[in-house]
Amino acid sequence: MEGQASGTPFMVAGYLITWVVLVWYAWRLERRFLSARRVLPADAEPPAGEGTSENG
Amino acid sequence: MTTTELPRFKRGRAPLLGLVTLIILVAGAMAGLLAVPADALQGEVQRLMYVHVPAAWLAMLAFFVVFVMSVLYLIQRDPRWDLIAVSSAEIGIVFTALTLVLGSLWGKPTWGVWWTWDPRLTTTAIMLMIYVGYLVVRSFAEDPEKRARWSAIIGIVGFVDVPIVYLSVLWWRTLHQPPSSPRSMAGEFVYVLLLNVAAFTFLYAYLMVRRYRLAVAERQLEELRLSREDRGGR
Amino acid sequence: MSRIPGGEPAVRLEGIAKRLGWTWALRELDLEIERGSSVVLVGPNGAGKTTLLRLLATLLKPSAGAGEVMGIPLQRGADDIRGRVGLLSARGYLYGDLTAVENLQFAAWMGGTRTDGRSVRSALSRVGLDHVADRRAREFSSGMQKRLAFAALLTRPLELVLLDEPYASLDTDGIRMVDEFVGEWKRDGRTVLLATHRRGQAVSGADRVAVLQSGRLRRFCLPSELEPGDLDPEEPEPGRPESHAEAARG
Amino acid sequence: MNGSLALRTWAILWKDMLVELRTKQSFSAMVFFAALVLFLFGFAIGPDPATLSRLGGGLLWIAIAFTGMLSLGRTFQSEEVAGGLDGLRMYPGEIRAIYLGKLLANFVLLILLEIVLVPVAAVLLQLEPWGRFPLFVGITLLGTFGFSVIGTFYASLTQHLRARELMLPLLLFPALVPVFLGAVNATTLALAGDPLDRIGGWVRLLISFDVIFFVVCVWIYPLVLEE
Repeated sequence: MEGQASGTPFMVAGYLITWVVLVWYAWRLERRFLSARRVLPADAEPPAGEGTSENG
Repeated sequence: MTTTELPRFKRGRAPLLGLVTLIILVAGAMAGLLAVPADALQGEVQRLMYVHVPAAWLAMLAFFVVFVMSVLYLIQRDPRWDLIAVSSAEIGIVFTALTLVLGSLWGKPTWGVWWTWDPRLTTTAIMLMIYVGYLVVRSFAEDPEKRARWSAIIGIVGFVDVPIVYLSVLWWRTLHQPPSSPRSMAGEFVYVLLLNVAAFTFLYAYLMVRRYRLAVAERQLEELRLSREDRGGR
Repeated sequence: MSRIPGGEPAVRLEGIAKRLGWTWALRELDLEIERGSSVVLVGPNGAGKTTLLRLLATLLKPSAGAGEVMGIPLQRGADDIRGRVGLLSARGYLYGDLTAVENLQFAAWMGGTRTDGRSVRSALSRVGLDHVADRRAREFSSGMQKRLAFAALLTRPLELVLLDEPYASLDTDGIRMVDEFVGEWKRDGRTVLLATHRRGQAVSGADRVAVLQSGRLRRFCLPSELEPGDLDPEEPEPGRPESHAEAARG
Repeated sequence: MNGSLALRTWAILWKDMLVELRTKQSFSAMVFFAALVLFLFGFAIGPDPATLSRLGGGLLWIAIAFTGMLSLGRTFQSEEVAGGLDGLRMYPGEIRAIYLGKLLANFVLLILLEIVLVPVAAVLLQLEPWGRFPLFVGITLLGTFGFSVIGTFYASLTQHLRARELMLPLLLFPALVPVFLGAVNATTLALAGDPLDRIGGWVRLLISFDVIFFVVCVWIYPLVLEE
């Protein structure tokens, strides 16, 4: 097949994209979590009045 | 009363899991890139299989988890199942999209086209649309209970639909030309592929832990904001 | 009516709470209503009157707590409860493109009675609408629509009648009609729960008055035992008003 | 109890058909819209009769799907005008009657649409459905039923969402792929005379889809309307 020579860049691109997506997604999860955490009080109480759960 | 009792996250074992995942991932990539020879027919591009197939596997696993969690949620109505489901759906969408891109990159040099109406490819694309619908519905529903219930229903109906979609596209294709499929492989190729599948399974576990933590935090945030509005608003 | 056995109360609620969207429309509500009695439910807008009626009609599932209607548990027996309970909603649920007769025919069928036109027309004449039986509901005034919604209740055999703001948009004749129906239902041994924010006439005729405020039962007593503050709570609503909760349902 | 389920299903069908009959213009508008879609296809594809009749089955089903989408959105909006679905939910017995009634109403309405649309399509696209007419009718019924089963379900699910006009097609069209493929291919084969006798597989696909989704949707429906 003519793929022998011309296929390599596609392969490299595939691996690169995979790793970029992985790192990007993991990093984004971390960022989103940290920014949510910053707004939450240190140990967020559940909203008043709705204290503890009954059905687990 | 019945609000979410959501877990608090302390410094857990997630970093360890992350480290293990990273090691296996790197090992898998090295094995795929260096340890095995290039395919006799397709050449270097065939190495894409070691990421393409595991990514597809991860996506299927993620959507299966969405299905199971949706059923569990509808039976038990525990908000945690809903948060696990949405976490899994989002990860599944990321990896479905990745699978499609990788398939496209693989398809161009081997088939000569970026896209072909191959049953697997087509079904994957439709699956992506189904679960994007799942996420979009969630963004349009404000009531957390309804959001959870409606998306759980979509998670179930969508999952039932996927095999039927696959079957229908398969039939549709066989009418025109036989579906293309990877040739059977032997020996070392299989081991390397299995190693990469294992790596992506670990990756799924790690991302789920992180995404679920985020889902809980966002949910707490939402609850907090609205209860403040409730008290202070009027 | 002999077909209604004595024994358990018409309504029994224990620790009922209902969350609509992000607000608690009902909180820790305990309530027991005897069979064959009439209860008037009062309270400002947003106190949870409509939510309570919808919950008793099994249109809402309680978020917490337990309850029985006619001895049937709310959680499991919803399909049966709906066979014994009728709700007159402020919204009417009438189809403008259908005539009065057709609206009633539909209500009767949906209630499970294979009715002929005769019983439908007799229900219409009881609410004083027989002269417009074949006109479309769209052309009716709001008072006439209210009467038509009342007639829909009459097509079904009911043990508990829930009336949400039945007096709204009715003329004096209509108001008298409502009171007569309530009296008649009571004589038949049925239970009536009537929510209104107009006090006066309805309250004094009732067996019991339930005062709701912010989703809690503030008082449940004889009409004579009401205290001045009960009907006119001065303090503003801490919870979000019901209109918001209703909007959030969407 | 089953008798009353049938009675209430019938009541909803009767009521919706009566409302439809009273507001004739909406049905005419539907027919007109479907014909318009066919016309646009004609312009897009060009006047070559061979091409038109080869694509005829697909075009016909696209027109049906688009028009059906619009009418699905209306089924539950009419309840909203009357005061909301509580008006149907407050009656005794199983909630499923609402789904069954609305499903049948949508199905009947679409069939009525198709009765008008098929002759129009036959003329505009130069189709010849008359050769194997019973088969053609059977396929159309199966496809329309599948469309109604899942369409009614998702219309009910999305009716309280913001942006429901957008959400309904977004959920519906991916889920519809099997019905669409089955109906289009079976119809095309039926129109072409099916020389290789391949139509059976598509008909079986349509039947399986209809049965599976009918069961799933009926079973799960009470959860959709819960409050």
